[in-house]
Amino acid sequence: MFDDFLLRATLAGIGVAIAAAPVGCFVVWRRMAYFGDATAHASLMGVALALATDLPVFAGALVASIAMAGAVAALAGRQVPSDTLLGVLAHSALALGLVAAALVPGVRVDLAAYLFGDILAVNQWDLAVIWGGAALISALLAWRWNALLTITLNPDLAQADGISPPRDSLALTLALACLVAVAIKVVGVLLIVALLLIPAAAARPFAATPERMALIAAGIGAASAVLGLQLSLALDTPPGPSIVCVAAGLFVVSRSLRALAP
Amino acid sequence: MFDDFLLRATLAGIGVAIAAAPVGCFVVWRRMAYFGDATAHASLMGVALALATDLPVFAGALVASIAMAGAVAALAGRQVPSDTLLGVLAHSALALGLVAAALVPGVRVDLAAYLFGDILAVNQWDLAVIWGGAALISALLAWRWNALLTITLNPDLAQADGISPPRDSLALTLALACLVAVAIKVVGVLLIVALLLIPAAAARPFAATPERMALIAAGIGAASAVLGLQLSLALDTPPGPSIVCVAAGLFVVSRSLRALAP
Amino acid sequence: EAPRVATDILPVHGLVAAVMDGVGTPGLVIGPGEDPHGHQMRPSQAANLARADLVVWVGSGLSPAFEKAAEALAGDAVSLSLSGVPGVELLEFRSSHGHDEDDHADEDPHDENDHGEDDNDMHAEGDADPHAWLDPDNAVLWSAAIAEALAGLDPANADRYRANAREVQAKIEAASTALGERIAGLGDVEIVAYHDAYQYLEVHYDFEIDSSLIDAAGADPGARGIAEVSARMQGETPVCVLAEPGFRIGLIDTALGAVPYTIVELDPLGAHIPQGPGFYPSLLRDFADRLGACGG
Amino acid sequence: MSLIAARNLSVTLNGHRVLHDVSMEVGRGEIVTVVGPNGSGKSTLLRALIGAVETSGGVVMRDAALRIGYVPQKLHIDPSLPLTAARFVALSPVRRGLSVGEALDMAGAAGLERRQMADLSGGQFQRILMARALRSDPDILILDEPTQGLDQPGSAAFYELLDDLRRRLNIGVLMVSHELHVVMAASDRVICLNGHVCCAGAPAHVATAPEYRALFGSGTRGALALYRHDHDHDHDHHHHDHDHEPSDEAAG
Amino acid sequence: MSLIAARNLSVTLNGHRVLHDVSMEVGRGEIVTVVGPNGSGKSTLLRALIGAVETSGGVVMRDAALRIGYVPQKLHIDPSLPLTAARFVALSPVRRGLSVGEALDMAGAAGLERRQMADLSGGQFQRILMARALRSDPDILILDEPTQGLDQPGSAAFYELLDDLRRRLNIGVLMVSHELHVVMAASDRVICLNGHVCCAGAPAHVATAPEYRALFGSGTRGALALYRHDHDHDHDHHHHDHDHEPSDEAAG
Ligand SMILES: Nc1ncnc2c1ncn2[C@@H]1O[C@H](COP(=O)(O)OP(=O)(O)OP(=O)(O)O)[C@@H](O)[C@H]1O
Ligand SMILES: Nc1ncnc2c1ncn2[C@@H]1O[C@H](COP(=O)(O)OP(=O)(O)OP(=O)(O)O)[C@@H](O)[C@H]1O
Ligand SMILES: [Mg+2]
Ligand SMILES: [Mg+2]
Ligand SMILES: [Zn+2]
Repeated sequence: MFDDFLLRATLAGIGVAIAAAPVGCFVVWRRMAYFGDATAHASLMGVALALATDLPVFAGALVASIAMAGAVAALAGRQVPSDTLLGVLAHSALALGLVAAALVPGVRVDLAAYLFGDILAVNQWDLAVIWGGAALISALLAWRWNALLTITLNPDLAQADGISPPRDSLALTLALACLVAVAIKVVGVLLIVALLLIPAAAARPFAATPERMALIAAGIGAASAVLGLQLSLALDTPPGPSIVCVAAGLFVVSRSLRALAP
Repeated sequence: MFDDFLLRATLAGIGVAIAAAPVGCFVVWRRMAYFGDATAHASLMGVALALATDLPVFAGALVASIAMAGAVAALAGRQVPSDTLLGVLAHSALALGLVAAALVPGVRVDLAAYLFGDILAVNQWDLAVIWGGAALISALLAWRWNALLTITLNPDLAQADGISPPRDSLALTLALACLVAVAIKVVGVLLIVALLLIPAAAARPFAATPERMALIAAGIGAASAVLGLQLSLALDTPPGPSIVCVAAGLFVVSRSLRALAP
Repeated sequence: EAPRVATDILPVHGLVAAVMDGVGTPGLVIGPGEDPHGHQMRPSQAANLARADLVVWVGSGLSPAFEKAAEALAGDAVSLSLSGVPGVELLEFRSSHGHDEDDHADEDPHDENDHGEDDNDMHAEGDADPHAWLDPDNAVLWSAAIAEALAGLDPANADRYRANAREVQAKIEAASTALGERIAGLGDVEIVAYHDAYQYLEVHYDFEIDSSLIDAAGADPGARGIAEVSARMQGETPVCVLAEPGFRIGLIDTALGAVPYTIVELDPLGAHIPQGPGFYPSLLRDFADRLGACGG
Repeated sequence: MSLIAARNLSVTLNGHRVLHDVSMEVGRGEIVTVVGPNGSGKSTLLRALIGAVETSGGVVMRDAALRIGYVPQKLHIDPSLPLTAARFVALSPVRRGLSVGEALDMAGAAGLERRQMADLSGGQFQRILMARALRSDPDILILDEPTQGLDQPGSAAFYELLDDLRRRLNIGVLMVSHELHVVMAASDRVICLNGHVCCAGAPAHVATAPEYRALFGSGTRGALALYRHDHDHDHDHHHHDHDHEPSDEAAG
Repeated sequence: MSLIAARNLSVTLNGHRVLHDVSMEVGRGEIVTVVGPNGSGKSTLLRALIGAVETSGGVVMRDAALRIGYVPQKLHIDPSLPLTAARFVALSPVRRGLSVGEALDMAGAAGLERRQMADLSGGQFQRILMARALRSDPDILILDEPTQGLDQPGSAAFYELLDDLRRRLNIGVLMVSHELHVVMAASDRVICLNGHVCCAGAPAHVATAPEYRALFGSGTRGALALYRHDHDHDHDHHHHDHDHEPSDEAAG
């Protein structure tokens, strides 16, 4: 039996996986594994503030995510590696959100909704947002691909090529923030972070070039979405975690394959 | 009024800050910012399994943390950077825990208890565990300090010095796992991860040597604990997040001071 | 001088306040809108516990944070665990996950808004469902036990406590009768719990909730669970969804999108009800008012 | 007109005055070599010219459309990024210019196309960096110790290649090198740097300048000559006391 | 007896057979230099000797208590780790031996004590690496292109230092270098490597061996000589075609 909601969930999962794959590769290369969590926590704080000030909730989340991207760009430096910086920001944002929630009565910070999202509850409009967003982000990345790769390799080389490292890095970070902010609402932070990291990590041993890595990651991500939802259907397990489990399984398979055949 | 429980909380906070500082420096240098979260999620899964199999809960958490440390050591490699690997493991463990909870009746995964802990509810026994653990970990690190630094710099140099990189790395990872597993139970993962990362990051600009960085980080962490609890008392905000907010404030101050006086 | 009492959640606080009416006011540790499961103690709440002579609480299983804090901070105080009161009828967690059976379980101590999946203490199998305050019979027993505990600490006011207890018991019976009539009058309606926290209500008032979305462990339903609920709800009868504040409408839409339904917001902890001696009867009347909307 | 020029350039890094009042320029078809002791600011000068380092005074003048082929002194490529040598060379933003294969060929790196950058040996890596610089169809090559790690035939081929490029394509070359003996023979102009410009001009002129001799001793073939002749002397010379001085001066 | 030795060593990296059937040894008071084209496995041999690379055949023999002073070809120090030069030198595990100041002095790096490793110039960094190797009171120095990035006086001082150490302290030295002209003068024995050992022995013997000439041409002063003399020739030589061959062979 293939219900409508399952079809929509599958399409949403594939869309997120495809958008997440190239971005996820940059996340891996640039040591930004924490970015998803940091954005999620910032948007939690944004939601709390939006509730306190009667602004629309989604606007609050988006503004907070963009502020987080700005903070990452502003604070990045040689001395504090990006994973540390993101960890600091993620936990600070969460703590601020919790303190704010305690100070402003009536504001509740709902971690759970942000953690797990609701991929089974995706509607047509969500689907349009996901696929539209995926197309936009893919186009942006395709356009600046070589520049972003060069910056990732070495900012001096980029500078000599006439690329501005701060500007392009900021563009990438903003794209990432928007992707995460939109996706969190739909599929939850657990699923989006997992779909950024795990397929890219699983693809690495089989890729000789950056482009190949992004393509293989997209394939692994899409396969995880399809198989994970089938698993959820078969065992009646929660869909987001089921998808992540399939992706984790594929990661283990990839590592083992590589270990066997050097 | 200075209640007993506040005194105990302050002592616990200082103890955790002091144990966390040198370990946190290694976490920053070795790109292991995610380690705390990964361990927390693994121990969640461990608790779920312990309940399902009627084993003692704390044993389950500890075994899972150690298994996580083992997985990190086994899967670490040149191609998958440690922040990505930890991100993959953290989210996979969480997803597995959630799927397991759905499959094994009667098992629930309690994120909240692990996130926040309760520093105000610390008792004498907890204090003894924290200070004992802090002393143990500090002693271990002091003993292997040069070896661990050399491995962090470059495994080949370490090898030439007669140090075994895998063995000492594993020791460090295990120490970290134990610290996190114990501290999570007492003060929660938010606070322990924050006290690992934020003081170390705030100390970096003022440190010329690794030792100095660990010392300054310990000072910043202890100050955050003391001031954060006073803040919590003054505003009646939750204590863990208040401590983290103070630490985040000190981080911002450190970055600004550095930016002003080059 | 009245004994200093600390209580965990609003309904318990309401019962103690009723018993102490005219003598003193109890303290409340887990305030309105706070989640007993993921609760973080604040200094004022810790101080509340630290100074208590008597701690009245639902019992282990509801809030691990409260349990640990009470142990560490109020070790010298008398502890009254309500689930241990003799005669209290405790229900087992219902452990089946089948959404097509009536016993879609609620094994977690749900209570107030939003304990979707973030409330998730580890329950071993066989634990009692701590939502026991949703059975008015239990509330009646508890008010007597509270009066006795207070009388032991404060013999001077013993009679006052016992009289207050009898007074609130009468009010509870009245409100309960009204709620029972309202439930009996619901007629031909399918009831779906967004997250089933109402086992005690079902047993006490002898009605059935047909399905629930968020499963026994408080985890999201799987794809199969949703498909099954949606397959069940294709009949002619109107559907009524009981949901705590903070529910996610998307989940309900996905499962029930094809059939018309009404949502009734029901907060088992009564965060919106004024604190004080009249709390518990008000909670039952609030249920009655809201369930009325189910009738369609 | 010059391709790239600096006027009264000063650079301060982390509180250290690394360069002060440096003026220089490179024109089309010219090979200009910067020499100077370790820590004298040669790499910093090159990085300032490409805009990778903030200057604290003076100006860098260059055409906005100037295409630069840059070979840095150090480059760390992270193994998490899969990157074949061919893909790395193809990364350069220029569409016309050499094909990847031609560029690899010229740099003596044919056959390494499909190897991962992170697996290459030091000399192989250096050749790929050079191939990337060549492939971008540059107006000027800016090369920081481009022959480090190259074997001797590779090094010889490299200098011939430079000479050839300069003649055939009329491009400018700005290079840092410690191989004084080769530099003096292969450059059109030499700039001797030690935080400031000590002396500059034709190789023959620089080689006889007292400032140059104070830094490198007499004779253009430093190390070899010294080694050969001092070999059996006593060892009370003061070369290393002398040669780290510039870094102290810069630090002061 | 030899300090360290390899017998029939083979190494395969990532599916590439990098070394096969390599035997060699270094004794006390001996300076042994490994030469060979880029990608011929020199660095891999050194890393196999210190135990940093898994071997696929053969054995490495060394005393368990052997103290090694190692200078790698490349070292990337992350700026998140605060580390002064003095602290880096002091990291070495040996208690007796030189003081940090003495070691820095010997390596020509006096005055750099308080500088951060991540801020150093290429040549300054190289001197600090050397100082660290010296400070560990080594029985043997294993140096991978130790003069890369050094200025010429620094390079000359380095070779004198080696000669001095070997004589005074009777330590062994195993070194990789592309400076063939200096190598031939400064080494006791030369090993010419190209995946396997092409030829080995006294410098004079190796310099005339046909295998060596096939790799490096005739004359011990390769680059300079070639440059000087080929300068005005046509450019149809095949040096670079030749010199990357070993990497292909290793890849095969
Ligand atoms: N990790 C690796 N995986 C695959 N191949 C490798 C790896 N490391 C080195 N190689 C290859 O092994 C060969 C020998 O490398 P090595 O670094 O030992 O050369 P080398 O003689 O030191 O060269 P150079 O003079 O350029 O430093 C090269 O072809 C190199 O590409
Ligand atoms: N980021 C930095 N912070 C502080 N000082 C720096 C920094 N980068 C370089 N320096 C210092 O500036 C001086 C010049 O460095 P630079 O790398 O330009 O020297 P160089 O002439 O290229 O030396 P080498 O021949 O060793 O490569 C050195 O003393 C170096 O220590
Ligand atoms: Mg330089
Ligand atoms: Mg090498
Ligand atoms: Zn609950």
